[in-house]
Amino acid sequence: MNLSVDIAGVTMKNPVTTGSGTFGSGEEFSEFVDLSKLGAVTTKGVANVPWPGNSVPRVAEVYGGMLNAIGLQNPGIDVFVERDIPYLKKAGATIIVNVCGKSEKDYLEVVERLADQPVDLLEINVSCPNVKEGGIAFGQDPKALYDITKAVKAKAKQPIIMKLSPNVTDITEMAKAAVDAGSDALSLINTLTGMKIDIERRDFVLANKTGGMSGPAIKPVAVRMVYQVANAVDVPIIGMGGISTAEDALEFIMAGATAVSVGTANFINPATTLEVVDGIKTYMERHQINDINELIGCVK
Amino acid sequence: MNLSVDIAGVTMKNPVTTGSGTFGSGEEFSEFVDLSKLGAVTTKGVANVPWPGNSVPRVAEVYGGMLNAIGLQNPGIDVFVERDIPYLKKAGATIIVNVCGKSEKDYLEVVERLADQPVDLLEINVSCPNVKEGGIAFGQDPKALYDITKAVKAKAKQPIIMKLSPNVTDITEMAKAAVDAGSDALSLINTLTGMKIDIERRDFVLANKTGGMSGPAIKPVAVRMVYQVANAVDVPIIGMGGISTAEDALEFIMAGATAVSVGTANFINPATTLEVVDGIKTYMERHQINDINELIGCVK
Amino acid sequence: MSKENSQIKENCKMSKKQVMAEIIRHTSLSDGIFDMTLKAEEIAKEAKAGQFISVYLNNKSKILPRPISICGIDKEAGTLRIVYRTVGDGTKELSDYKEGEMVKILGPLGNGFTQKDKKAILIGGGIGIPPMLELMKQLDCDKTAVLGYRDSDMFLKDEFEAVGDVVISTEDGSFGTKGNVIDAIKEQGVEGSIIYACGPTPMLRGIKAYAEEMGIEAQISMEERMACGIGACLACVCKSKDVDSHSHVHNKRVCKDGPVFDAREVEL
Amino acid sequence: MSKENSQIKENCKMSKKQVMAEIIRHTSLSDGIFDMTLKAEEIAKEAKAGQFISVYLNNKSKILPRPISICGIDKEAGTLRIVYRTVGDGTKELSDYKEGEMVKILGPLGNGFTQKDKKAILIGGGIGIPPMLELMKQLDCDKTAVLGYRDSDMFLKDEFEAVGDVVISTEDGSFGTKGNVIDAIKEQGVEGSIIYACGPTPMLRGIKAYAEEMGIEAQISMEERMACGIGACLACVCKSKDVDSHSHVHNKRVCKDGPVFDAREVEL
Ligand SMILES: Cc1cc2nc3c(=O)[nH]c(=O)nc-3n(C[C@H](O)[C@H](O)[C@H](O)COP(=O)(O)OP(=O)(O)OC[C@H]3O[C@@H](n4cnc5c(N)ncnc54)[C@H](O)[C@@H]3O)c2cc1C
Ligand SMILES: Cc1cc2nc3c(=O)[nH]c(=O)nc-3n(C[C@H](O)[C@H](O)[C@H](O)COP(=O)(O)OP(=O)(O)OC[C@H]3O[C@@H](n4cnc5c(N)ncnc54)[C@H](O)[C@@H]3O)c2cc1C
Ligand SMILES: Cc1cc2nc3c(=O)[nH]c(=O)nc-3n(C[C@H](O)[C@H](O)[C@H](O)COP(=O)(O)O)c2cc1C
Ligand SMILES: Cc1cc2nc3c(=O)[nH]c(=O)nc-3n(C[C@H](O)[C@H](O)[C@H](O)COP(=O)(O)O)c2cc1C
Ligand code: FES
Ligand code: FES
Repeated sequence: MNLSVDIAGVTMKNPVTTGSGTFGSGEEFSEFVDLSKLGAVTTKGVANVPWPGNSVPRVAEVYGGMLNAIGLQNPGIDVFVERDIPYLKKAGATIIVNVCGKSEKDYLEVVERLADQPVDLLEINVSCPNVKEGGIAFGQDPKALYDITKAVKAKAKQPIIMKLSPNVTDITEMAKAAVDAGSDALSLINTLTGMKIDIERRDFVLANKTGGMSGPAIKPVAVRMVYQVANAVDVPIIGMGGISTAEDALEFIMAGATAVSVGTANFINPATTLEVVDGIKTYMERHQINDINELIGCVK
Repeated sequence: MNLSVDIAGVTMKNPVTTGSGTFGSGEEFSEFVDLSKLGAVTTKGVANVPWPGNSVPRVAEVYGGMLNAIGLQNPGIDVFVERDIPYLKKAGATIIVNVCGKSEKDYLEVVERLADQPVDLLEINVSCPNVKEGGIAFGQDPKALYDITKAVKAKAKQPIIMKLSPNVTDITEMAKAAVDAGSDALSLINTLTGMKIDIERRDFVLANKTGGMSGPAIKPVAVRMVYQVANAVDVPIIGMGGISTAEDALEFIMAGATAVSVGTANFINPATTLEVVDGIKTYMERHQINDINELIGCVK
Repeated sequence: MSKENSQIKENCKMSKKQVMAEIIRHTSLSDGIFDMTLKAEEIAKEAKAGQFISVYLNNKSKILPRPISICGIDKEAGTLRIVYRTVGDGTKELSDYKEGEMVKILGPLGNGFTQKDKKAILIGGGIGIPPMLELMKQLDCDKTAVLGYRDSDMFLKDEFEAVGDVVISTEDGSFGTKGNVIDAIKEQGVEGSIIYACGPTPMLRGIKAYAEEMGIEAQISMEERMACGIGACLACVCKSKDVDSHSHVHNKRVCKDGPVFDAREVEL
Repeated sequence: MSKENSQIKENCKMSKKQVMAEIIRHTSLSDGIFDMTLKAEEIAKEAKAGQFISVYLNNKSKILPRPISICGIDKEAGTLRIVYRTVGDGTKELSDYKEGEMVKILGPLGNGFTQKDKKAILIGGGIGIPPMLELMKQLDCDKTAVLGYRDSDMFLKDEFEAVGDVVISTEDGSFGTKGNVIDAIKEQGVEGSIIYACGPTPMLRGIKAYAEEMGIEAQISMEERMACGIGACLACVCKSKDVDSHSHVHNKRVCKDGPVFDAREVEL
């Protein structure tokens, strides 16, 4: 049975990776999951310099999901290159580095710094709703997305995956802009912007007021967008948004995703990723499917 | 204690109405709810002529919510004027008629037909994601929204409430377009477009492929949008999306909604609407708030 | 039938209730088929054969009710009996509920069968068998039940036999007529001047054709995905010959105008 | 402490487990305060005083775990005890779970207290009292517990008294010193050369100041909203004096670098 898939020339041994920001750089999950058995580890977003992130509370629970406004706290690319990449390499993981920034310059600095690193793919986060400058601004305007993609692609030594925001009117327009500018693959969806109010304190629950919604509740929106994008562009898609079971993952794959990320579900069960891999195998056995690639986009 | 609120000169005796399409024209719910005790009854969308709606399956369950693609089945304005309005009038309800159409002409026909009817408010649905032509097209482009609003406003004898789609990049831009064109109030949100795939049959669950997502799962997105719109325009807002308890309703009110609609929750408990009214009263008593209007938009 | 139907509707008026019902008895009848008795006096009081209830799950991630037909009504004990097959996550969860636990239900819903004083054939196929049992008990006339099973695992057969004649078909031929219920009717010479039926759509299609051929009335119970269960959301429509009373577009609501329809009224 | 801390972390490595634990005992200790014992051998085996577990709810609409401190560890019986206050929907739901039911937990989490062989003052305030009990039992040295209650409803007091000296403060003055724990320490002349504490932030702030004044070490257990509970998501940070090991930005993770911190390390 073949479970391996190809994202822009990189082979993932199975279609399951981790949602950026929900899995750190893998170390904390290594007691629950053999990182070398994942399709890839997608790291928390890393910027050119350390970011302190937002004030607390940074998370809130909502019906069937959660809001987060971590604000991309990260140690910066120097520590990341020294500590996290060697760790992942040693663990035998295929590595997707998620890159964040506030300006084009920030992104390019990180991408250039990663040029000679043993990193397989770069996921460019232009869709974080939780930082004031940059980030999502690139992800909600096709022209801005085109420009940043073009700039990143020109410098990147690894294939690039633009990560799209669902907070847009037409996801296919964004996908086309990214692909036209050279994005080798696409990731979607990032979080939906949401808000929670504490009616007893009469105040926002999150210090940041709004946060990004993730978890099972957002899955139908994510599946719809993956389907739309798969039918609009011709690059591989990493689908995500609420995946917590193999059945969820298969929905994304059938909608057109070549690979999938497990995000928030890691907080519910830290072994979710490998359980999803196993569940996909079981499904394929039961339905006598020899190659996972047969399922990609099979629902039209 | 004052529970009554004012929407464009119309007094609602309390801030709770019904989500269009989830309550029919009230009759089916009259065994569970005294319609005269609601702030208003908002009816299912009505067009100029009868619409058969979409093929079945029209609904699917998703985590914490549901998808629907009813496709605006409705008896057309003639039957509606003959049967539904007199029924609601007799029941003592404040009446908000939800109007749908495929073209500007369709909307105007309905609006003109309602001119001499004992209807309190018109809610104009330009955000139904489940019909191919019209509907959402008006709701995802500010220019188109402006034009249809202007045209409807010119003919309407009752105050109009444009109902906004959440499937947009910037909800405030849409809100401003509607208000600039004369919308007396705004309703939001309509459903988020979603999709569900049956991995056993390898097919879409809904005949329409996509459907509108509603229910508790969408609440954080709705609260966020109500907050954004309340801080961007100066007309009253009817907030909705996942409200099933008084606590939910109060979140919307504190975010800036003058009134709220209970939609999908009616399917879980047909008496939800009045239980929400009671719960709001209890909250106000406990917090010694004499006028619900004090709570509107109190969280900034 | 439509006059009677609207009378039934009139009678039902003001009678639906949503209650927390205690599970009095919960057993497995056969592989994947469960038998649950619920204490729900107010609903039992009003319930008619052929009506259904909406069952809500305790799992808060699943918000829509599961429509399940009423298989038995005990007005004195104030209980309802339902028999269901585990097909998805919802019915699987339901099957885990223990006696003594509470479950939220809404009912009685729909129109139910319109009982006529005519020699009756009651047809049930698969999980469409349980909804016929209460009618079989109530009908006070000449009646034969024709039950279509997959194999010799014939749940509820005894209970039908206790109240009338029973004819069986099995798909694998392990008992009775090999084939479907129409095969059994023909092979075993079942006669009647009205059919009441519940089962999968292909079976109902066969019955509709058979009834037309024989020129007799057939009341068939239909299924469709539901949300409200009370006629308001227009989720559960089926195609009808006549314009429907609600939207005037040939779409009848299974939950309210049905689930029982005159076979001539609907397209299958 | 940081060397020992990192040693504790090393020891914890490969030791966290997510298991379904049976509720062995579940009682109410006082108004809105519940006492639950869970069978969880693998976690009990590894657990240390001051660590916590993540408790997951059966209600599928609530996906995030509730962090609850370990109040008691019985390695032989393979059980963990937690004591919690119902403050929101999650803890209210938890309080409805019956003995014999299963609950999903992840643990042991966090660093726990670093036990020193010094005359110890153990301070607990309100629902911060239970996390001190296991430490009180384990510390094999001179020790006094200072427990701050709202009123004379003094849950767990007896159990502390069974293993050492106890000094009480109550907000309403109905027992012991009227006031807070620092008032009690001063009024009742409690002395020690190390403080271990858990309680509301204002109390911890007072303790930090008191320890600085006295020039003694204070290990305080902190709280923050969590998602992963294992240090990966960066939800639960507190401001630290030194750059943190993870992001080098003065943000320590309560779930992994804590919940116990040297009071000097953190801003409150
Ligand atoms: C009027 C009526 C009476 C019924 N009576 C019985 C009965 O007596 N015994 C019995 O075993 N089954 C009966 N069914 C079918 C029963 O409702 C479904 O098997 C059940 O809803 C499946 O739920 P699930 O969560 O296990 O399946 P899933 O497939 O996981 O359910 C997903 C969603 O689809 C809906 N759904 C799935 N299958 C059906 C279906 N066949 N009809 C309607 N909705 C469906 C569910 O309610 C739920 O909203 C009846 C259906 C109707 C409409
Ligand atoms: C390390 C640690 C140890 C704890 N130990 C205990 C204990 O031993 N006994 C006890 O009664 N309580 C303890 N708490 C507090 C406990 O976690 C909260 O009271 C509980 O999560 C509230 O859940 P809820 O659903 O009832 O409240 P809700 O307010 O409805 O919860 C909503 C969300 O906020 C989170 N949340 C709410 N309050 C807190 C809080 N104070 N800290 C962290 N998250 C919170 C919830 O986990 C949930 O995700 C501890 C907290 C931490 C961080
Ligand atoms: C706590 C948290 C932190 C996240 N941080 C990042 C990030 O740094 N970069 C990024 O591209 N996405 C980030 N995301 C988004 C996820 O990678 C993912 O796109 C989203 O959560 C939807 O998937 P899920 O529902 O499986 O979590 C974060 C999500 C969460 C919940
Ligand atoms: C079955 C169904 C039918 C609906 N029909 C309409 C409609 O006819 N017109 C309209 O404006 N909105 C319609 N809606 C949207 C609701 O009025 C409401 O905006 C949305 O469902 C969000 O609220 P909720 O989460 O409380 O249901 C429909 C929703 C559902 C679930
Ligand atoms: S389920 Fe709503 S009309 Fe039938
Ligand atoms: S809760 Fe995730 S880092 Fe602490």
